Amino acid sequence: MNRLQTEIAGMTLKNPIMPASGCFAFGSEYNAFYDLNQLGAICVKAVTPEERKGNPTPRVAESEAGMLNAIGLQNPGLEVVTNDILPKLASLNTSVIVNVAGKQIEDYEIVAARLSNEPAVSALELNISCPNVKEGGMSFGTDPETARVLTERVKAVSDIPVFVKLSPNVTDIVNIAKAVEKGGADGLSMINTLLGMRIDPKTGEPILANGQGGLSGPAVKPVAIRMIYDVSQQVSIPIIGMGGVQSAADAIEFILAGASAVAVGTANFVNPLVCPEIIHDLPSWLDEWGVDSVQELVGRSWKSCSATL
Amino acid sequence: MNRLQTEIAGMTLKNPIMPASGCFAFGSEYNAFYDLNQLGAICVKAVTPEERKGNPTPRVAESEAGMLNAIGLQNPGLEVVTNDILPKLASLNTSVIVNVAGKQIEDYEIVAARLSNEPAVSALELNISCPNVKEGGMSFGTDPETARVLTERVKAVSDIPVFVKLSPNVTDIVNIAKAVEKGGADGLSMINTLLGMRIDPKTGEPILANGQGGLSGPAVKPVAIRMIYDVSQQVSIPIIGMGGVQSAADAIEFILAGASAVAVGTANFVNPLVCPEIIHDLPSWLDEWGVDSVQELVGRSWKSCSATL
Amino acid sequence: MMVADYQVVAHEEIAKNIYEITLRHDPLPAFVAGQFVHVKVDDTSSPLLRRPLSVARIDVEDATITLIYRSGGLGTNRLTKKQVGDTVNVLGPLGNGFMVDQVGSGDHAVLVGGGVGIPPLYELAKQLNERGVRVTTILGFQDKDTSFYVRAFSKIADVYVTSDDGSIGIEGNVSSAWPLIKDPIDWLFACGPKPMLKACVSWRNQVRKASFVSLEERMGCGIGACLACVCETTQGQRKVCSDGPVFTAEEVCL
Amino acid sequence: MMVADYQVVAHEEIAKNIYEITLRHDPLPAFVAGQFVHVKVDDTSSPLLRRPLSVARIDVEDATITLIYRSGGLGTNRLTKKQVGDTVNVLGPLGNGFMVDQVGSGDHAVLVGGGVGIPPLYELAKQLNERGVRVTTILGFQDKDTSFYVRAFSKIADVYVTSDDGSIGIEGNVSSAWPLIKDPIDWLFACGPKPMLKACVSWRNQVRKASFVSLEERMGCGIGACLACVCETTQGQRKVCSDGPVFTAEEVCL
Ligand SMILES: Cc1cc2nc3c(=O)[nH]c(=O)nc-3n(C[C@H](O)[C@H](O)[C@H](O)COP(=O)(O)OP(=O)(O)OC[C@H]3O[C@@H](n4cnc5c(N)ncnc54)[C@H](O)[C@@H]3O)c2cc1C
Ligand SMILES: Cc1cc2nc3c(=O)[nH]c(=O)nc-3n(C[C@H](O)[C@H](O)[C@H](O)COP(=O)(O)OP(=O)(O)OC[C@H]3O[C@@H](n4cnc5c(N)ncnc54)[C@H](O)[C@@H]3O)c2cc1C
Ligand SMILES: Cc1cc2nc3c(=O)[nH]c(=O)nc-3n(C[C@H](O)[C@H](O)[C@H](O)COP(=O)(O)O)c2cc1C
Ligand SMILES: Cc1cc2nc3c(=O)[nH]c(=O)nc-3n(C[C@H](O)[C@H](O)[C@H](O)COP(=O)(O)O)c2cc1C
Ligand code: FES
Ligand code: FES
Repeated sequence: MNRLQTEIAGMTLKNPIMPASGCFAFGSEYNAFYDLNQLGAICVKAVTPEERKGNPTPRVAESEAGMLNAIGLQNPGLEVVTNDILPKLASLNTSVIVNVAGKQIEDYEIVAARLSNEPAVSALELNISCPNVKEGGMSFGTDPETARVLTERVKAVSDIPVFVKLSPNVTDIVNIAKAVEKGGADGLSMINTLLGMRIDPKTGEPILANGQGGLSGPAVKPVAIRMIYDVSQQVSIPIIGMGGVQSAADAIEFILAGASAVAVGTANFVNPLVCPEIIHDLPSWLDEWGVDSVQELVGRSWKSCSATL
Repeated sequence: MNRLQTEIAGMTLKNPIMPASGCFAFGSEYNAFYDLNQLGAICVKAVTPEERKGNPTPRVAESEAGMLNAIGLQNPGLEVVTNDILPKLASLNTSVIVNVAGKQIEDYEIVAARLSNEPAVSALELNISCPNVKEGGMSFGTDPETARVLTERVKAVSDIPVFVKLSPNVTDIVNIAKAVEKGGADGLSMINTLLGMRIDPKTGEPILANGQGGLSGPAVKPVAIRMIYDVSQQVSIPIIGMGGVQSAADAIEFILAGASAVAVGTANFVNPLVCPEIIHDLPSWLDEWGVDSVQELVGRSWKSCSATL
Repeated sequence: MMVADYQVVAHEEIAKNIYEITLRHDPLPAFVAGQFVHVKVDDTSSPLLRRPLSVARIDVEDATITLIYRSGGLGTNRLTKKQVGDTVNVLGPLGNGFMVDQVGSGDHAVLVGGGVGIPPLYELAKQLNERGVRVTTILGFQDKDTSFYVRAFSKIADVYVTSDDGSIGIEGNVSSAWPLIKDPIDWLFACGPKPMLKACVSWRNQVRKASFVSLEERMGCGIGACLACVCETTQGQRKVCSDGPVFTAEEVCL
Repeated sequence: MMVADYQVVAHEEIAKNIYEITLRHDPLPAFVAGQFVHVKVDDTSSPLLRRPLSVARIDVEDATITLIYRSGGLGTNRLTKKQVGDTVNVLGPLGNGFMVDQVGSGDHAVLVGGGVGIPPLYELAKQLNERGVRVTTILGFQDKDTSFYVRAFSKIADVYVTSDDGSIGIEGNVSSAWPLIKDPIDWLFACGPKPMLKACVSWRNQVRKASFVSLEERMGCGIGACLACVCETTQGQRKVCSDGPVFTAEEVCL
C-alpha cells in the first residue's frame, strides 16, 4: 500500500507533493537533479494563447524570508507549448497540471479547450490573479461573480479537472472560493502570491523593474495556512495548498489545515532537491501521527479525530 | 535646525520615529532602556471603554521573519487609563498617540470624546481592524462606507488629530483610505497585521489559543510598502507607516514609499533599543541623499525630484 | 535590565540535546536565582524572536552566567552553533527570581524540577546551601540520556531522581519521590511542566512556610510591554515575564 | 550540475570588503572558466535566496574552487562569517562559461574586467596562458583599497590597471587603457558593470576573431526554471543563468 497516495479531483497522485506553477518551468531543469516521476504531479508555468515576453528585469527582489517576483507570465504561447513542450512531458509517469492565464475569459477558454485534449495534460489550474482587461484591470480573482463566470465557462470547454488558483489579496477569500465552487471547479489552488513591493533606500527606485510584484516564500506561510483553514471548512472541493512550504513539517501543517495536496514554489530555488526530500520525509510524519494514509490528516486541525479515523 | 523634525496632521514631532501600538504598552518598560523623550512620539496600547481580559495564552507564535499575535486588546479600560496611566505620560516631552478600539461605533466615540480632553494625549489612532459586532462581526476596516461613518462620528467628538489605522486584509486598500479621508481623518496609520495562522504539525492544534492572529515583523514589509506606495498617491492626508521596520534603511524605505512618519512594532521585542538606534542613524541617510530635512524624502519614490527639492 | 553582547566562554552538550553555555559580560549585571535572560540566538531574522532561558549559574567573580537548554526548535538549534569566542546578545536579567532572602539558615527547602525546569534550581540550591539552608531536590527526567547535573546537585543537596522510563532513579514522575521526603518541609520551590507544577501546588499545605512555582509562557518582549505572557492569579492577570516567572503557590491559577 | 556542501579550506579578506574563499568538494564536478555557482550562505531563511558568484580559480587536483566576492548586502555579509572547516552549500557548476577551446596558441586575447567582474577572468587567463595564448588584461577598480589579484594576473598576463580615483594604475575606467593596447587583438572577453560591457561591445570591430561578454542579472533559481534572469538577444529572450552568463558581443542587446 502506498501511504502517500492522494486522490484529488478524480486524479490519483502517488503522493501529495508537486512543484508550484512558475517555479519549475516545464520540468526539464529539475530533471537534472532527480527523476521527475517521483513527484505527485508537476504544475507547469502559466500558458497564454499568444507568446508573452514578460516584464523587464530585474524581475525578482529578495525580502526577509521571502521574494518578490514580477516575471509577467513570460511563455512561448499555446502553440509552442502544445507542439514542442507538452510532447516531452507525455512520457512522464506523473500527472501534469498546466497553469492557464489570460486577460479576458476567452483567453482561458482558448487555452483550456486546446489543452484539455492533450494526452500529456491531466488537469488545468486557472491563474485568476491576472488583471482582467475587459473588466478594467481588476483581477478575476477579486470579484466572486467574475471568478464564478470564468470558472463556469472554462469548465464548459474542459474535459479534465479544473483547479482555480485563488489570489490572497482579497478581503474575503471564502466568498471567492464558494463562488468558484459554484462555478463548477474541481478543486482550488491557494495561495498565489501576496502583492508586495521593495524600494531601494539608496535610490528611491523600486527594485523590481515592474514596480510591484508577488511575495512568496516562508514569509507568507501563516497567511496561506489561515486561508486554507478557513476555506477548506466551507467548500467541499479539494485544495492544493502552497505558500512558503520548505519541509515535510510545513507540508503536514498545510495538510492539517485542510489541503489535500501541497505545492512547493520558491523553496525549489533554495534547494533543488526539496520536493523529493519532502516526499522522503513524509512517511515518518505519518508514523508520528500513527496513520496509514496521508489522506487521513487532511483538515485534521478542524475535523474531529473520530471523523477521520 | 532639526533635520528630523516632522510635521504631521498639525503635530510637530522631533523625528518621524515612534513605537507602534501594542508593542510598547504605555511606555514605562522601555523607559528602563532609554529616555522616551528621544522618540518622535509614543503610540500606546489600544484602549476600550471597559476593561478587556484579552485572549487565552499562548498569545504569540513565531513564523519565519515574523510573529503572530492574538493579544485580544487586553487593557484596563478607559477609566483606569485616564486616571492612572495617562497622568504618568503627561510629563513627557513627546507626543502621545492613543490607539482606540471597540466593538461598535459608540465605543470609539466614548473613548475618543474622553481622551481628546486629556492634556497628555496628542492624537488618536482608531484601530478599525476589530470585529464590528453591530455589523455582524465583519471588521470596520474592510468596508469603506462603515469606515467613513466611523471616522466621521469620532471626528465629531474629537478636538485632537485622528489617525485611522487601516487593515491590510482587504482587496482594495486605496478605496478604504479614500473613504476614511472623506470621513475627515487627519491621517492614516498603515498597516495593521495580516491575518495569519500557525498549526503545530505534531498536534494538529493551532499554536495560538485563539486559533488565528495577526502577522507582523519583517515578513510583512513588502506588503506594507506596496500599500503605502499606492495609498499615498491617492490621498492628501499624511501616513504613519509600519510593518516590519527594523532599521533606518527600512524607515527610509517607508518614507520614500510615502509615509511621513514611521512606527516600529515587533522590532522592539528583538532589540529594545531599536527606536533610538534608528533615530540615531537617520541623519546619515539624509546626508547620503543630500537633503536637509527628512520631510523632503516623503514619497520620493513616486514624486519627481523637482517637486520636492 | 540591559541588553548587551555576551561572550561565549564555554559551550558543550552535557546530555542528549541538552547544552550548557557559559556567557561572560564584565561588568555583569546583578542576577538573582530564578531570573531569566532573553537570548537573541542570531543576528538575522531567523529566528526573529528572542528565546527565554533561565540562569542556571551565576558567577559574579568570573562575570559569567551559565544557561542550560534543550535544543529542538529553530532557535535553540541555532544556539548550539555558537562557539567559544562568539557573542550572544542577551537581554536581562529579567523577571523576579526566587526570594532567597526570606529563607533562614537551618530551614528545610525542597526544590522540585522537571526537565529544562531544573536549571534555575541549581543556582537556587547553591545559594540556599551557602546560606546554611538544608536543601532537598527532586529532579525529574525523561530518561537517563537526557539527565544532567545530578552529581552537581548531590554536592549541595539531598537528591531524588525520577525518570519516566526508570532508566535513572525512580521510575515515574516527581510525584513518586515526594512521599519519600520524611522531614518537615519549610519551603517548596518548583519549576517544570505544568502538570508537575499543579502537583506541587497541591502539596502546598504540607509546606510550613511558603511554596513558589516558576511558570513558562510563550513570550514576545520579555519585559512586560506586549502582554503576550499573561497568567491568571488571585490578583488578576499578571505577566509571567515581568511579574513572574516566580509566583506563590497561593496566587497562581494553573 | 549538482548541489552539495563544500568545505571552506581558506577564507580571507584580500582587499577592502573583498573576500577570497576556497571551497573543497571531492570529487569536484567539472568546472569551466566563466561558470558560476549559486551559494546558500546560511542554512536558515535569512537570506532566503542563493547568491550567484563566479568561479575565480579551479584546482582540479586539490578538488577546490575559489570565489572572490564583495561583501555589502545581507547575503555576502553573512558569507564573510564562514570559517575554515565550515560548510557552504553550493549549487553548480552553472552557466555556459567561456569557450576557451577555440582560442589557439599564439592568439592574442584581451580580458577586460571591472570590480567583482574580474574574478572569472582569472581562471580564464590562467587557462589561456596554459594554452600558449598571449593574454592582456585590463583590470578596472574603484580605488587602490578595493583592488585585488593584480600581482596574480601579472604572472600570466600583461596587465593594465585603472582606478576611478587614480590611486592605483591609470585614473579613469577601463576605456582609458584600451587605446594603450597596440598589438592586434584576436579575442575579447569582458565581465563587469553594464556600462563597461557596453564599451566592450562597441570595440568588437577592433577584435579579429570574437568578443564575449559575461552578464549579471538578479536571479531566482539559477538553473533556468524561473525566468527571472532573462536578457534580450538577437535570438530573442535568453536566460543569463543557463543560456549565459557568457554571450557573444554580437548577440547581446545591452
Ligand atoms: C521564563 C522561562 C525560562 C525558561 N528557561 C529555560 C531553560 O532554562 N532551559 C530550557 O531549555 N528552556 C527554558 N525555557 C523554555 C524555552 O524558552 C523554550 O524551550 C525555547 O524558547 C524554545 O525555543 P526553540 O527555538 O527550541 O523552539 P521553537 O519551536 O523554534 O520556538 C518557537 C517560539 O515558541 C516559543 N516557545 C517554544 N517553546 C516554548 C516554551 N516551552 N516556553 C516558552 N516559549 C516557548 C519560542 O520562544 C519561540 O518564540 C524557559 C521558558 C521561559 C518562559
Ligand atoms: C553570474 C553572476 C556572477 C557573479 N559573480 C560575482 C563574483 O564573482 N563576485 C562578486 O562579488 N559578485 C558576483 N556577482 C554579483 C553577486 O551575485 C551580488 O553581488 C550578490 O548577489 C549580492 O548579494 P548581497 O547579499 O551582497 O546583496 P543583497 O542586497 O542582500 O541582495 C539581494 C538580492 O539581490 C541580488 N543581487 C544584488 N546585487 C546583485 C548583482 N549585482 N547581481 C545579481 N544579483 C544581485 C542578490 O543575489 C539577492 O537575491 C555575480 C552575479 C552574477 C549574476
Ligand atoms: C518566480 C515565480 C513565478 C511564478 N509564476 C506563476 C505562474 O506563472 N502562475 C501561477 O499561478 N503562479 C505563479 N507563481 C506563484 C506560485 O505558483 C505559488 O503560488 C507562490 O509562489 C507561493 O508558493 P511558494 O511560497 O512556495 O513559492 C510564481 C511564483 C514565483 C516565485
Ligand atoms: C503584540 C502586538 C500587539 C499589538 N497590538 C495592537 C493594538 O493594540 N492596536 C493596534 O492598532 N495595533 C496593534 N498591533 C499592530 C502593530 O501596531 C503594528 O501595526 C504591526 O505589528 C506591524 O508593525 P511591526 O511589523 O513593526 O510589528 C500589535 C502588534 C503586536 C505585535
Ligand atoms: S513577553 Fe511581553 S509582556 Fe511578557
Ligand atoms: S535565475 Fe531562474 S531562470 Fe535564471
